[in-house]
Amino acid sequence: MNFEIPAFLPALPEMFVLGMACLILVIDVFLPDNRRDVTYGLVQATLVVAAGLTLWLAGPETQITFHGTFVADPISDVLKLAVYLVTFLVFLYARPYLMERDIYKGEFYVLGLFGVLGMMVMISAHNFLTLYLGLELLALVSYALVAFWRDSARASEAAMKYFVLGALASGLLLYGLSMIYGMTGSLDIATVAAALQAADEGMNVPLVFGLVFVVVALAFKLGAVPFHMWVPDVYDGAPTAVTLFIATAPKIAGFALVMRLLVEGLGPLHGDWGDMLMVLAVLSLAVGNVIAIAQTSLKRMFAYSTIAHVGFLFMGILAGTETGYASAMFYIIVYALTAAGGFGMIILLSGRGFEADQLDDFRGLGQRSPWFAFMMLLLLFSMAGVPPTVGFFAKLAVIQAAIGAGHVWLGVYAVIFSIIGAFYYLRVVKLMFFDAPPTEEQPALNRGGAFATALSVNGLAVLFLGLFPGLLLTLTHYAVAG
Amino acid sequence: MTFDLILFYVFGAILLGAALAMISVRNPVHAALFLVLAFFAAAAIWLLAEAEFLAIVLVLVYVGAVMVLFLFVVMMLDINLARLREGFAEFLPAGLVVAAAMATVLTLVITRFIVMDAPERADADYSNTEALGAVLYTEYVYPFEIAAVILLVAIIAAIALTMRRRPDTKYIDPTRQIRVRRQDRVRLVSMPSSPEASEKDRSE
Amino acid sequence: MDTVYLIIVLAPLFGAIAAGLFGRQIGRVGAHTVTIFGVAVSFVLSAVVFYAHVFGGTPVYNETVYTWMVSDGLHFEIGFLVDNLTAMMMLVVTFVSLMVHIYTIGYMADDPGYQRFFSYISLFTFSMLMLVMANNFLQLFFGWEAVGLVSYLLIGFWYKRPTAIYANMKAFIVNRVGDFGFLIGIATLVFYAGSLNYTEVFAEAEGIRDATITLWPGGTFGLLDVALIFLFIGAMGKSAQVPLHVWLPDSMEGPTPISALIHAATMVTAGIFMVARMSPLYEYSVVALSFILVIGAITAFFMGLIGLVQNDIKRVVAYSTLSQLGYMTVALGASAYAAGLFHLMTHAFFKALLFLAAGSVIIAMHHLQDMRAMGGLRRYMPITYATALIGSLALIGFPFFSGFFSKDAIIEAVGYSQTPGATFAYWLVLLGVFVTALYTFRMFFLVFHGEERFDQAHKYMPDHGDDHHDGHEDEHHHDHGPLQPKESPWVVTVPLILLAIPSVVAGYFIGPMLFGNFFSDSLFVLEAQDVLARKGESYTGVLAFVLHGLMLPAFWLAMAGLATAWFLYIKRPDLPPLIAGRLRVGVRILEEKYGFDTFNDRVFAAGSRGLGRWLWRYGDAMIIDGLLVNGTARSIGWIASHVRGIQTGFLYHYAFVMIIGLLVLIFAFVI
Amino acid sequence: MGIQSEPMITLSHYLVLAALLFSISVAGIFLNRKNVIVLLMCIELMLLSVNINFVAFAFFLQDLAGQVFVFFILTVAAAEAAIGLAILVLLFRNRGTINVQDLDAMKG
Amino acid sequence: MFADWPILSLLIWLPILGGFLTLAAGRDAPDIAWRLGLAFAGATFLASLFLWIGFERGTPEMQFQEFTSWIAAFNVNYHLGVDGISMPLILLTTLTTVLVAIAARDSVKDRLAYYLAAFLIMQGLMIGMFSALDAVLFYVFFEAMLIPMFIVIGVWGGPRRVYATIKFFLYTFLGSVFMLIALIYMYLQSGSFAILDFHHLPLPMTAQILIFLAFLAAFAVKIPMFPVHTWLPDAHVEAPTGGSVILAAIMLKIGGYGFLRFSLPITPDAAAVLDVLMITLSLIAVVYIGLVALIQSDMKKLIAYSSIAHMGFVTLGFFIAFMIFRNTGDWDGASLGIAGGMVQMISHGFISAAMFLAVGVLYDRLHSRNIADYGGVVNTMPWFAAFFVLFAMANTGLPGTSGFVGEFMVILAAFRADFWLAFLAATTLILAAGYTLWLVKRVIFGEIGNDNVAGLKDLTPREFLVMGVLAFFVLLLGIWPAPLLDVMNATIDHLVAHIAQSKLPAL
Repeated sequence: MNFEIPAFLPALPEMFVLGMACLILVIDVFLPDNRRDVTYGLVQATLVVAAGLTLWLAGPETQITFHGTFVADPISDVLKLAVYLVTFLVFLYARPYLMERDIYKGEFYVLGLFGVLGMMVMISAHNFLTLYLGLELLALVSYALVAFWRDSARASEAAMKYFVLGALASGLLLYGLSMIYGMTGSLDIATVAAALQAADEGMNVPLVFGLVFVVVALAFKLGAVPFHMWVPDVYDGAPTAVTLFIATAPKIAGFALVMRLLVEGLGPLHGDWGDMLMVLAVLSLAVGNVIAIAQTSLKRMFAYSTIAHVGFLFMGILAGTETGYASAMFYIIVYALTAAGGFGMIILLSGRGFEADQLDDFRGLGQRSPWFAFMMLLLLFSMAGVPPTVGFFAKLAVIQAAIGAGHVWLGVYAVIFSIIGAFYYLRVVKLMFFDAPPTEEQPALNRGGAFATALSVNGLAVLFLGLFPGLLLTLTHYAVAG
Repeated sequence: MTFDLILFYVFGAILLGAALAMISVRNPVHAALFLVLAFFAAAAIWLLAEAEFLAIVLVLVYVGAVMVLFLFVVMMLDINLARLREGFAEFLPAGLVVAAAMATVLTLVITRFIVMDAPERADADYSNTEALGAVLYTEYVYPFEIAAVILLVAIIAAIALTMRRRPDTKYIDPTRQIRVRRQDRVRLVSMPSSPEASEKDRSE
Repeated sequence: MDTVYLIIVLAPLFGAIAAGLFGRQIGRVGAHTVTIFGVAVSFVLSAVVFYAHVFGGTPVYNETVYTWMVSDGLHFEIGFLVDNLTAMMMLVVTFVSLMVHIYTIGYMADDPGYQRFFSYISLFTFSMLMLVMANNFLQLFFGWEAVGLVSYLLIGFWYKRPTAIYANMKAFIVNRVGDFGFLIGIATLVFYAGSLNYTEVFAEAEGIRDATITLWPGGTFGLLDVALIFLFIGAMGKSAQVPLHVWLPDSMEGPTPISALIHAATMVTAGIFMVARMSPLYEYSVVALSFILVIGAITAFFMGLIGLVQNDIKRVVAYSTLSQLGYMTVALGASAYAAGLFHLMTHAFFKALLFLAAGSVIIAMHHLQDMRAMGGLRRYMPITYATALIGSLALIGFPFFSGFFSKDAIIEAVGYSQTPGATFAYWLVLLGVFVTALYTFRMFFLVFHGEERFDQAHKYMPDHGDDHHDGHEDEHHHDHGPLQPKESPWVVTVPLILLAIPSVVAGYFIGPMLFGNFFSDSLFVLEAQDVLARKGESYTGVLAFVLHGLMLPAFWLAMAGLATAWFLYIKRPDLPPLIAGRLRVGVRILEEKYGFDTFNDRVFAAGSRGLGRWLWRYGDAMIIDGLLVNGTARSIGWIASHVRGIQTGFLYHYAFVMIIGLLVLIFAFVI
Repeated sequence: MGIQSEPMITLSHYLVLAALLFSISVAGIFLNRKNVIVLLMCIELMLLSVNINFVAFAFFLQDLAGQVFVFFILTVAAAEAAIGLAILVLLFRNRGTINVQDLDAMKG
Repeated sequence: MFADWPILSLLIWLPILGGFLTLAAGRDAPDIAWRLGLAFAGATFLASLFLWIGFERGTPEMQFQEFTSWIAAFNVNYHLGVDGISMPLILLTTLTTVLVAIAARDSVKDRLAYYLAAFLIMQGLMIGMFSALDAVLFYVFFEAMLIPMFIVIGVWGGPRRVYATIKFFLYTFLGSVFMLIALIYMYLQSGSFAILDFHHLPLPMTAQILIFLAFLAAFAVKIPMFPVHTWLPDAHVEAPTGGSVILAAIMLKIGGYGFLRFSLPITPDAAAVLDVLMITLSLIAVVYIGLVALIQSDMKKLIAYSSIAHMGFVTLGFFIAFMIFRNTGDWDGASLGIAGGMVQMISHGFISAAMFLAVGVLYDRLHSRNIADYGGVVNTMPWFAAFFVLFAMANTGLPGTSGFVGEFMVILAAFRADFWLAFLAATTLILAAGYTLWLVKRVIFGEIGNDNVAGLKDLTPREFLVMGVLAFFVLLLGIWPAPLLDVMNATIDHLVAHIAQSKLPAL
């Protein structure tokens, strides 16, 4: 038995986050209720330092350590940074919401931090085992967070649904992984890929059989039709702060999951999973966009729009080219950022005992607060994919990837449904700008300077990235190529 | 027909029977007990596959801990069993068809396409526990740590979700008592002498 | 020389702008001074140009003023072509215009739109000059439309009157129908000649006489035939030939001076001028000439008939104008372009005279126009009476008056003509002479002779009697008490006198104009079709011409018409109602003007509106918007509201769907 | 390895057993409309079936990784059970019921 | 001498900057907002004059080019430049925006700063769109300007503004996404998003036809062509005056511009195959829409329909080229038609702007666009009536006004293609006269229709100025169009030479 001490350095951010999470957990226990800001500050500081560490360690080379269970490469660096950034915003936006509902507790942030850790593990996984554990870590955190507002019956119901279906999906994933493990004899991603390259024809059927389960599980995690059913209910039922959390950063991790599992691990089966993703993309685009029209709740509408966005994401991935992966990565980062802003807006408008998650709650925002209405406008147009917001370039990139892979019809199909999508985003814009504010008293839109700044930066970033999409695009291309 | 195979069929039958019973009985306590039975049967089958350590863990962890937890919760929640007996049949046909289809498809694929030769039986002095232990803290140290975190999260989550202060408990927070200020307790109200003055006051 | 031409054209424009934009600043006197000055300058210079060309032997001027634009190698230019024809037209236009300007001072004396009116008529003079002086189709079309615009503005001058603004719209749109053809004609010529310039197009004429154009499979036509008939459709609009004549009678809603200027003397003759100008082309198309001949003859006769039953003094003159335009057209159709132009000139004078005389009467009758309330006016307004008599005699072609020469020439030319349809035309124009004399003197006798019927004025006062002039609300006096007609002021009578002179003497130019080489530079007639040359062979002088004329049926028909009028309206004024009673159907047809207006209203106006409404309601609103646009939106909404039903909220459904999805994927990809 | 002279436990035996167990657990999830707890049990059953797969593969491949995976799955399953039950308790407190059919506050 | 300055960038970003400044400075101070907005609009206009002065006539080359890498990953560049087609449209844009800004003072009472900001930003975007030589850049501007327009109609519009503005947005969006697909496809073929590269990209027939249809979807909606025109009447009716003006004067031109910049040069063979379709749709626009316009009872709707009919001439002029070649064997007349379409676009920019401003003047006073609510306006507003009649006459295509030039050229060119084309096209002479004059008759002339009309006040000096400027250009262009043609001729001749070459790949 020759055991060598693994290189710990590449995993420094993970270790740091884990250590800080434990430390904060302890500190929080000793903090009085009115000093919760300390926890909050520490958590945000952790994210910032982790980002610093990731940046410091970032490099073009691929480092595999912990006996092949961990990998640090450009794509992981970029995705992790995106996760930090988005989570930072999420925590910031969540704060006033939690305060107003008396659930401003350390556990939220500690669990959130563990969730970030789970995402980091997923992003850096180089083994099915780590991938699964990271996924479960994130999933368990998510279940717990959805139920976190203990007095909300809707939240616990949503948590229950989420939990049962999530566990079912995990089971499917495991079943699929077991098949692939059985056929390739390894859990290590690189080894699996190599084995698949060498696999003979006879192994194909059981491999694809396992692959179906894996794809279904991935589709579930990302919320693609027909494995999307949990998305609206959970988004709707969870407290907005939690919806904010589960709707944003985990999507980035989900993308990492796809990259590690399908692209790096099962790349040789691209022909099969590409087609499966196409089926899912086609369904997601249609169902997500169409049902979103019928929604009256903004959170549910965003939920369905997420489903549609996943369709676009899959378009990039199924192309199976480097450009496709890069554009999908671009898409998902942009989406996470935009969605964070969108849910942040809901929190902005909500107040004590007032959720502001209905479309009607946005009526007349243009008069109540032109600036934030403008921010929301940018966010919505970005989701709809209207230039000059970055959402346009995201769509451009994935459609281009799909067309580049020869799926012109898919591009046409996608843009037709994006028009239907544009309709419901426009409806929100219409409510904000063209309708008068509701007559009854509305909570003041004062969430503190940091909140306002962050939301503004969030909104303007959508515009800025739209004006200069080259920065992020180059980065994602670099990440995927590296 | 080897002895192994007979054992496999016996425990396999018990496993499937227990599983079927679990999903069909109406009393959740019975269901939990059937699940325990299923776990036992599975443990026996694992023994046949030379996973001794895991078989024991299964019994210890699941039967000893998890299932007890289930039973505990079932009893704690005091569920109205009468209501739970209502309607089961309407969805049954479709459900059964799908389940059967699934079982068929899975079985077909497995039996037709997956064939492996039986491995050599391990030596008598082979210790499954030792072998697992050897890799668990070396090659799999990273997953192991993560698993630990998962358990920690489960603890935190369970506590955060279920532990709560009884609303009727009266307790005192000395720090808040100390920090109290005069104006928090006493509000000086100037009583107006005329209604106009009161109007004015209010507007201020 | 081009400076002179520019001044001729621009002086009225300057007056128009000054009076139009700064009317309030310069006041009434300022307005008429500046415009009259402008037109006077034009007139004097036109006279100089006329002299220079006709007597001075100045060569034909054909130059470009500026290049409007160049595209695709095609030069669009603004330029002048001045030859004898142009010079004559310039002289006529500026002279009549000047007369009308002066006359207007009196006629519009207390109209609040005084400055505006002067601006318009000056603008008209400018436009008309642009038209006649054009050396290319672009400018021709510009002038063509510009005179139409001014006509539109002037007919609707009293914009409060519903009839006026109806009439002006009608005039414009009917003219647009003509212009539609005109534009197509131009396009055809430009297509084949590759140029817009007259001379360049004319140069191609011989070359393209055999060119054909296929309009539909099997429908191959001579190119020139098609082009020229379309061009003539333009002329039909502007010169009010059947069936595009319907606007002209209605245009009498405008103030009388412009009826004289635009709707009698100048603008309506633009079509005649145009065809004459295009004679190098028309000569090569017998089909087009024949078409012109027939249309002109129909107009000449049938429009004259309508004049018999009109009671509005201006409308009688208007129908007479229609009829006379028909004569000119007939002349063109018979290749007797010079005769047509000659009649154009004489007609310009005597018809302007008649209109202005009618206007004078109208002034005296306080803007009453119905002849049934007139009578015996000769005692009150001798100058008007005398000039009107001159005008009437000229109109019916009484010997020694100008109309005699021009009309006789036309009739005889048609008689000589070999163009298909000439015989038909000949009989119509011949009979037309009788009709002309009858309606002319019917009017003359009703107005100036017989008993005074002023007491019936209130019966024939139009409903909007008070609205003729804005701000006349204080002049209600003419509603009560008997009318006391009196002679018009000098600004009215002087133009009458000045117009009466050429109405008499203009006929003596027949020698050079018809049989000399006056138009030799401008007109082109194929030898075979040169009817005037044949007529000219026997021409020995004015006197001989008159004597010869006395022996022709036309003269006797005119005399017969005059006599009939005298008998019916002086001798036996009780007869006409009886005759009308006997011939009720005929009268009714004439009063309905053969139903053109009704037909147009019911079929074209109502039809296109109905079609538009139908297209809008079913095309735009129902199919495109309702079905395709909103229908799509609605059906997506409908689908959405139903599809969301699959999201039942039940966990087991969700799980079920997932498993189904899984199985489907397995079936699709594994098995 | 030659021809098997007598029937032995083959890989298929294990896998088919697992597959049947998997199907039963799935059926349990969508057939059960009354009690959420049974759903949680079904999930445990499903994980068990997956574990059988891994154990079988590990045995036939003579590779410990499969068993290690099972070890971790058991760990996670325990944690999952804890959280699932916690949510269940919370749900019962809030709604007074754990009837699956009653969980339809959000739909559409 | 100006060729080296980044004048196009200035024209794009100055108004956008101005828009935000106006927004920031004038939120609660309409006076400041107006002065600031006007200053920026004016400055942009003055700057755009340098384009006119510095433009080198007689060459089809792109001028005032600017080139910077923008998105390296997709080979997308910030590439600007103008030729004889785009330059006049930019000038039209800058001028119109100034007029809209002036007119806004009288007609916009609510949130003036936002209004002006929207228009300034829109202006920058439109100029960007006209000068973009990179397809993605073009598309970004093309789409982005929907946003301010969407808001302008939605916020300041009439009672059915929401329906109208969403219809407007979705319609246009629907069209443009197909274009996006086509652009991406061509990028994948050529490896670049440069429009000028697209012009030289050989494409097989099927691809050409599909690309042509994709572009058609985008530009037909924009211009708009039958049967995708129904958004326009709704948008116009509901839009505030300024919105209508920009919509009619410039946004519609984008469709025409797109045909010239994309459809014709990129897919000439497809255009040659599908020209009958285009011509048919154009003629339907002229005749069908002309008839529909006749019966409108809403002034803005009537003018909107008239716009569609006039745009029919534009598309007719553009697409007869191929038919001319088929029927006569040479390309004589092709550039006449295209130039005619261009002139028609510019002219319609002035005329429709003027018409909508005129309706706006009435609307500001009586708050009705219903023809029946007016009558006899000339009695109380003589100056207004004079302008109105002038613009109405221009709308009917009276020679001497700009409206005539383009129609005349197109009809002449159409005749080269086919007699009946010219015949049907020329019916506009009658139809346009019909609906326009009937409008004039019912609104302007007649007795004072009601007490409201009796109380009307004539034009304010500001309104007078706006109308006067437009009248000046309408007449100038009608009397002397040569300067405009001089600018365009080289480019259009080059375009015709280009489309005469087949782009099918050699076998």
